[in-house]
Amino acid sequence: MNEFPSDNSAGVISTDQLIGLYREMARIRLVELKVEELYHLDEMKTPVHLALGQEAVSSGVCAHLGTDDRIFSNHRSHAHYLAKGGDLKAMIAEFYCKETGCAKGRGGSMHLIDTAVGHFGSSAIVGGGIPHAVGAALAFKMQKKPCVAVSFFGDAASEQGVFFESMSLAVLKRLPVIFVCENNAYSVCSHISVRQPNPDVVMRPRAFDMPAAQVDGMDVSAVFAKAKEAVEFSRQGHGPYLLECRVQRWRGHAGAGDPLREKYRAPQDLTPDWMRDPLADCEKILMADRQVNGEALEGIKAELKKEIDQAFQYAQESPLPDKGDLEKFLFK
Amino acid sequence: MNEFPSDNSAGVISTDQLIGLYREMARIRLVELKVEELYHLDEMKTPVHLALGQEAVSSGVCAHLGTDDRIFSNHRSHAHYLAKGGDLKAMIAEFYCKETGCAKGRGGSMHLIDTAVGHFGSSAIVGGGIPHAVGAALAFKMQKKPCVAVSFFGDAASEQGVFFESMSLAVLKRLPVIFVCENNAYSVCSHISVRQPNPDVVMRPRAFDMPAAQVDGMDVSAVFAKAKEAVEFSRQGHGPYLLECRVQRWRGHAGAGDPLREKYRAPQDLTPDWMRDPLADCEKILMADRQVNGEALEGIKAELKKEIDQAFQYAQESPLPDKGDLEKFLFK
Amino acid sequence: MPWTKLQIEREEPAFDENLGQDIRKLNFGEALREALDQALERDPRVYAMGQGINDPGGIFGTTDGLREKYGNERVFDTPLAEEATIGMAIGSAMAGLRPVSIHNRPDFLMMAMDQIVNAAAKWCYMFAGQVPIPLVIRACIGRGWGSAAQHSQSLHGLFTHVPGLKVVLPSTAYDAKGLFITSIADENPVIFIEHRWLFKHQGSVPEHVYSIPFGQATVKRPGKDITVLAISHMVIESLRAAEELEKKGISLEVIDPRSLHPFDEETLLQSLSKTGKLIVADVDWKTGGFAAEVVATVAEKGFHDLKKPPVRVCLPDVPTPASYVLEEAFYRGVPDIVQAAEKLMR
Amino acid sequence: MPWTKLQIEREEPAFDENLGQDIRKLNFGEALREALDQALERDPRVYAMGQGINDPGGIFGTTDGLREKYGNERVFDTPLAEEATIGMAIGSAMAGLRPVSIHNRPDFLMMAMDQIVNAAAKWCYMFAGQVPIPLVIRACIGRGWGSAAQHSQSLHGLFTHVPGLKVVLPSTAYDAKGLFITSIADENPVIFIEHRWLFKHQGSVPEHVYSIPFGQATVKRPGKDITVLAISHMVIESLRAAEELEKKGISLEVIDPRSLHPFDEETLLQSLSKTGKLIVADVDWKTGGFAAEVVATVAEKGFHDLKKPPVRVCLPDVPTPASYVLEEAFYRGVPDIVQAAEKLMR
Ligand SMILES: Cc1ncc(C[n+]2csc(CCOP(=O)(O)OP(=O)(O)O)c2C)c(N)n1
Ligand SMILES: Cc1ncc(C[n+]2csc(CCOP(=O)(O)OP(=O)(O)O)c2C)c(N)n1
Ligand SMILES: [Mg+2]
Ligand SMILES: [Mg+2]
Repeated sequence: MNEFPSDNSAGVISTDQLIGLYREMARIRLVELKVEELYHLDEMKTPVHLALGQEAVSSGVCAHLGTDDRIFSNHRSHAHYLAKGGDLKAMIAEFYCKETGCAKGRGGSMHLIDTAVGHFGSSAIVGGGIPHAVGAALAFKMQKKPCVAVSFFGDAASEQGVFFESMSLAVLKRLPVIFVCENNAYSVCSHISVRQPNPDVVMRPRAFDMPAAQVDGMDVSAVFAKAKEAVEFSRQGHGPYLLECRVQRWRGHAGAGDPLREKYRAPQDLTPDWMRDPLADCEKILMADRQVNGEALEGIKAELKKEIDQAFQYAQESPLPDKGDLEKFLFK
Repeated sequence: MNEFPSDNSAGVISTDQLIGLYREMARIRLVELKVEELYHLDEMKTPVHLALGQEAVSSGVCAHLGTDDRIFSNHRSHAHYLAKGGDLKAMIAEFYCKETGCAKGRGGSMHLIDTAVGHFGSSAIVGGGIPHAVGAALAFKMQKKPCVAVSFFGDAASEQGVFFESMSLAVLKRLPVIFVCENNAYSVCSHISVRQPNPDVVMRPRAFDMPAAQVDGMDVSAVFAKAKEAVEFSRQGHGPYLLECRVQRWRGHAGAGDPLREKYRAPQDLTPDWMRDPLADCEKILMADRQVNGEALEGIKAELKKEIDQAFQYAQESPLPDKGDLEKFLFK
Repeated sequence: MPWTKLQIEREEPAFDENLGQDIRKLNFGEALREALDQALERDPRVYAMGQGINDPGGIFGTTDGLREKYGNERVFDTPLAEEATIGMAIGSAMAGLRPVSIHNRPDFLMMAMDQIVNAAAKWCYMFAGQVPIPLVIRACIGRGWGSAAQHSQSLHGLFTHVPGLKVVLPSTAYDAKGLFITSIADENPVIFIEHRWLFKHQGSVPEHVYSIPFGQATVKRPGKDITVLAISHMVIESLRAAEELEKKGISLEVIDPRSLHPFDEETLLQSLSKTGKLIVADVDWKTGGFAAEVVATVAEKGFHDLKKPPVRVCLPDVPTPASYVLEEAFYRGVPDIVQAAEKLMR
Repeated sequence: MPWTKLQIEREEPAFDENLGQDIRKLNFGEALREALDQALERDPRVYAMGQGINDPGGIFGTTDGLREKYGNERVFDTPLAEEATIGMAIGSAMAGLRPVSIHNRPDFLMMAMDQIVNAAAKWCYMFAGQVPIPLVIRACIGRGWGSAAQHSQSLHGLFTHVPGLKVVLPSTAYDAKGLFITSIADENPVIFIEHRWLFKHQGSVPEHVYSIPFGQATVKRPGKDITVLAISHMVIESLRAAEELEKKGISLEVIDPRSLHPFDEETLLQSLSKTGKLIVADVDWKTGGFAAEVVATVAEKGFHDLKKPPVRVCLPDVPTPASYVLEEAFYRGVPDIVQAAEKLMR
């Protein structure tokens, strides 16, 4: 690992596209780092499940989705939300439990949503959100819309029966749904080896002869390329597809840092050169293979930082929900 | 179909064994026919799900099980119970809702049990009983007993998420459990083609690289031979195994006959020579290939009929539960 | 003939709400079928799915011929996968459809409890009203002929405890149609629980589409001595008991809340202020069921009207036994209501 | 530091049942750990499993070091497959083992509701007592720090409605150990629900193995004016409220039923015959929760003792909101009990 990244995607991804992916990943990265930096202040009174290390998956997949395509997310929700185009200010405001949050402070970080861009909610019940994507796909088919639905979930979610039921339904009805599994090999502190017969989630769809691919989720070009195939396949009416993205969860399950890492990580995750960095790799490729100017990339980051600072300021200054509204929103 | 059955099992099954299987199937057949014959009298006030046509599966599988091996059954429970050695009188008494029934009239036909011979209950929630077999297998492993657990279930049960969770757990923990799916292609009146992506339940374990085999469930020798492999595999500590047995449900989902058959059966099931008969085929093989005397077989049947008549008489004459005992048995 | 039907033909005497009147009558199942038919007709967003929806039986007659009329895309069979099926319904509801998810028995909904409790009931609130879930889940309580422990539970006592769900249990053909229409039109998840023994009963059912608002109880029979708050099939039992008691000079006021969530407290408390005595009759277990909620509400809000301890006529707290003699001991009906009423009048 | 822990350190002042006494004390989590340790030690049929059971955190400290002591066969991690895991536990219980199935939150049990309601609760009755299911399901109610709608439900109001389940909610370290031992020793399925905010509290816990019988309430504080039937963490809140009210001359009798099924009616009715006034304080939603059952029971059986309408201090009927200001509005505690008591004394 950690050898110099190679640009396998020359034919597949234009330089502009790669810069776009870079920008998306950098945005997620910088947001997560900022959240982590400020978390100890206890002003974001919400559990946070950082996507640090996993930025390439959301970025590479959502690059192929339009606003009318729908995604469904889980507890590790930040990257999905941002990559799908969710409003940054509203997300940070949600972390600060404010009325201006994307769920008006009712949901917190595990329950992000932005229906305007096709993000229909994050479920904190592991596996619980998967069939919702199937339902969206069913609706697309009935409504004859050329859209796809995407479910993002972790390796542990693939252990739930509802995942299999969902795949089966999707194949049966040939629905335009893509199951994206971010396999980071952990469920909280439990390694996949104590939970699953083998670590290859990509095998599960064999039960139904459903197409699937395993991809290096630390390589944004690879994710982009495979996701392109998957999305096109589904959008063209060929039915569902599963994409297993092998990723690294840089931090602990929730909160900042990974203070207990020595106590639960598998030995191979504790070696000094364990960590791979999809953003840094992308940056190297852009500069070395695509001749992009380093300053241009710095410019992107600077701009993002400004946007992020503004979002935090917005969130901090926003009003809290009104206690009198406690019972609002139970029903429509 | 319906060509003369061939004896593929010459090397695998001794004539004595085949006679044993014949006897077991005949017993199930004759019991079911008797139930059907008397059902219109409304003395058995319980739903009945006849196993007519499916006799070979239970007979072929349970032939390899000892009393300490455990089985778990579903709503179509009669054949499993009988083949595992369940007490006939207690079963018929259960149909008659009597205190002498195997569940003292609390369960009815969908909830048979005979713990003395390793039958630990039938669940009428489709799929609900599957993980119980995994639990029994876990216990065997912890208790270091050389036993196997068997779950009998239908094709529709294989659609439940819990089936997949159960397989996954069994592979993960290498448990001695055999999943026996009786695929009769129907769930009540719904054909498998409207419920599953493909009719091959045998494919489902591929998700976990779990060994599985598909077998002609209308051929008792074939079931016997494959079940032998499966049971030996599990008993030797190699983990779980799935056996898909393709069978024909001769009757409707529940009750006597199949009065609505014209209205729901797939066309291929309505042809005059659709029906195969595992018992008649076995009989032909015994007489033609194994030179067994037809009279001997008639003798077996006559003996069985006597036993069955006695069981019905016993059941009919048995006392009903006491109304005062309504609240008994809630807890132990 | 399916055994549940058999049982009903035997044990449940037909009940005609509009006996002797020369009007169009439908039975309970026909009323539900007509409601679904009209909903499918009027609103292209509505679709219906369920195990056996296209069976010759048509889910107790409630879906007969609808696939032929609306096609397989809008009326379709489903696998034995309650959890993903209801999850799919939820996802499609978010996308603007109006799913009707039909289940033979409430017992089977336990397989989908996570989707019902943690998704359907939560989405609207958790996302501050942005994504309501217009979903109807229908299921039919079984009874008799040894249905036993796993095929006879009503379980509405579970659903009424979960905020975010509306819970409806109609008792007549008229109510069934009107409430089913309301359920489909509602923007929120509705658990619609029928009772198998009601299917035989008939009454006047208007041909046009009509809607019965949730949270409006009906006085099915006015009376002055005792208020009977009766749920589902216990409405019929209570009306029969009322007839019997009338001969003995005891007058029952039978109230059917129709929806348990929302619940019409007013009609109940008003009746109580007149009678001072309460029987709650439910088809569910006693402990922790909705009947307890009714009694608690009355104890809190009708305390000074209550002249006698309220009485719950509910199922004993055991699983349903199979044997018919034990079924007889298990189920509650006319004799239990009569007995409770006589005791209250002593 | 996990966020739930953080929250508790901040918001929940430590509570010491035996303040100032020089005896061995354990906190709630340590007491549970000791009980499980001793059960595993004494009875080879006992095993424990759960997601993250071997984590550095050890399920809030309740399983720390047990794998090391008893091996991976008796203390093991489980996949995210609640349904099959609990189903497996049931099957193993039938085979003579005594599984302890541990879950972080009651919310997640909805995934296994079918196994709990249709199998665990039914097997013994349905098979006439031949196959009891000695199974303990542990889960811990979350609260605070934006746990929100899917990580903070108690849901015991669902389980208490299902015959065949025993339901236990301890409030102190002493009770936790004794009740957990009883649960493991019981031949039947027990739903054992903890509250995350109790884990900090400590009290005297004997070192030996002891068992607290189900169905025996304790009077946590004797009093004369008002009976408070409090469940789980509301016991602590009620004791604090009682201290505050004492200063105002109002005396609360705080009763902890400890097990809701079986439920000790006698202790409650006895107290009521003295006070005539009742507050039921629960950590669950109000409508259709166990508090309704308590009120209904009292209305039926303590009718003539009741001098005022009973009051339920329970959660409002909405999903848990995330924002801390809304959490403040949502949760009930000392001020609500004080207010209810003052109103009852007026
Ligand atoms: C049904 C259910 N069981 C348990 C949990 C507790 N839990 C929350 S997140 C999590 C880990 C999920 O792991 P994975 O799906 O791999 O996602 P990751 O956190 O690795 O992104 C667990 C066990 C839950 N939220 N829902
Ligand atoms: C969870 C659940 N859903 C639905 C039902 C209703 N039901 C009872 S038996 C049955 C058909 C099951 O078919 P299959 O598993 O193939 O077994 P078969 O009857 O063909 O032997 C159905 C749908 C049920 N009992 N449980
Ligand atoms: Mg993971
Ligand atoms: Mg079948």
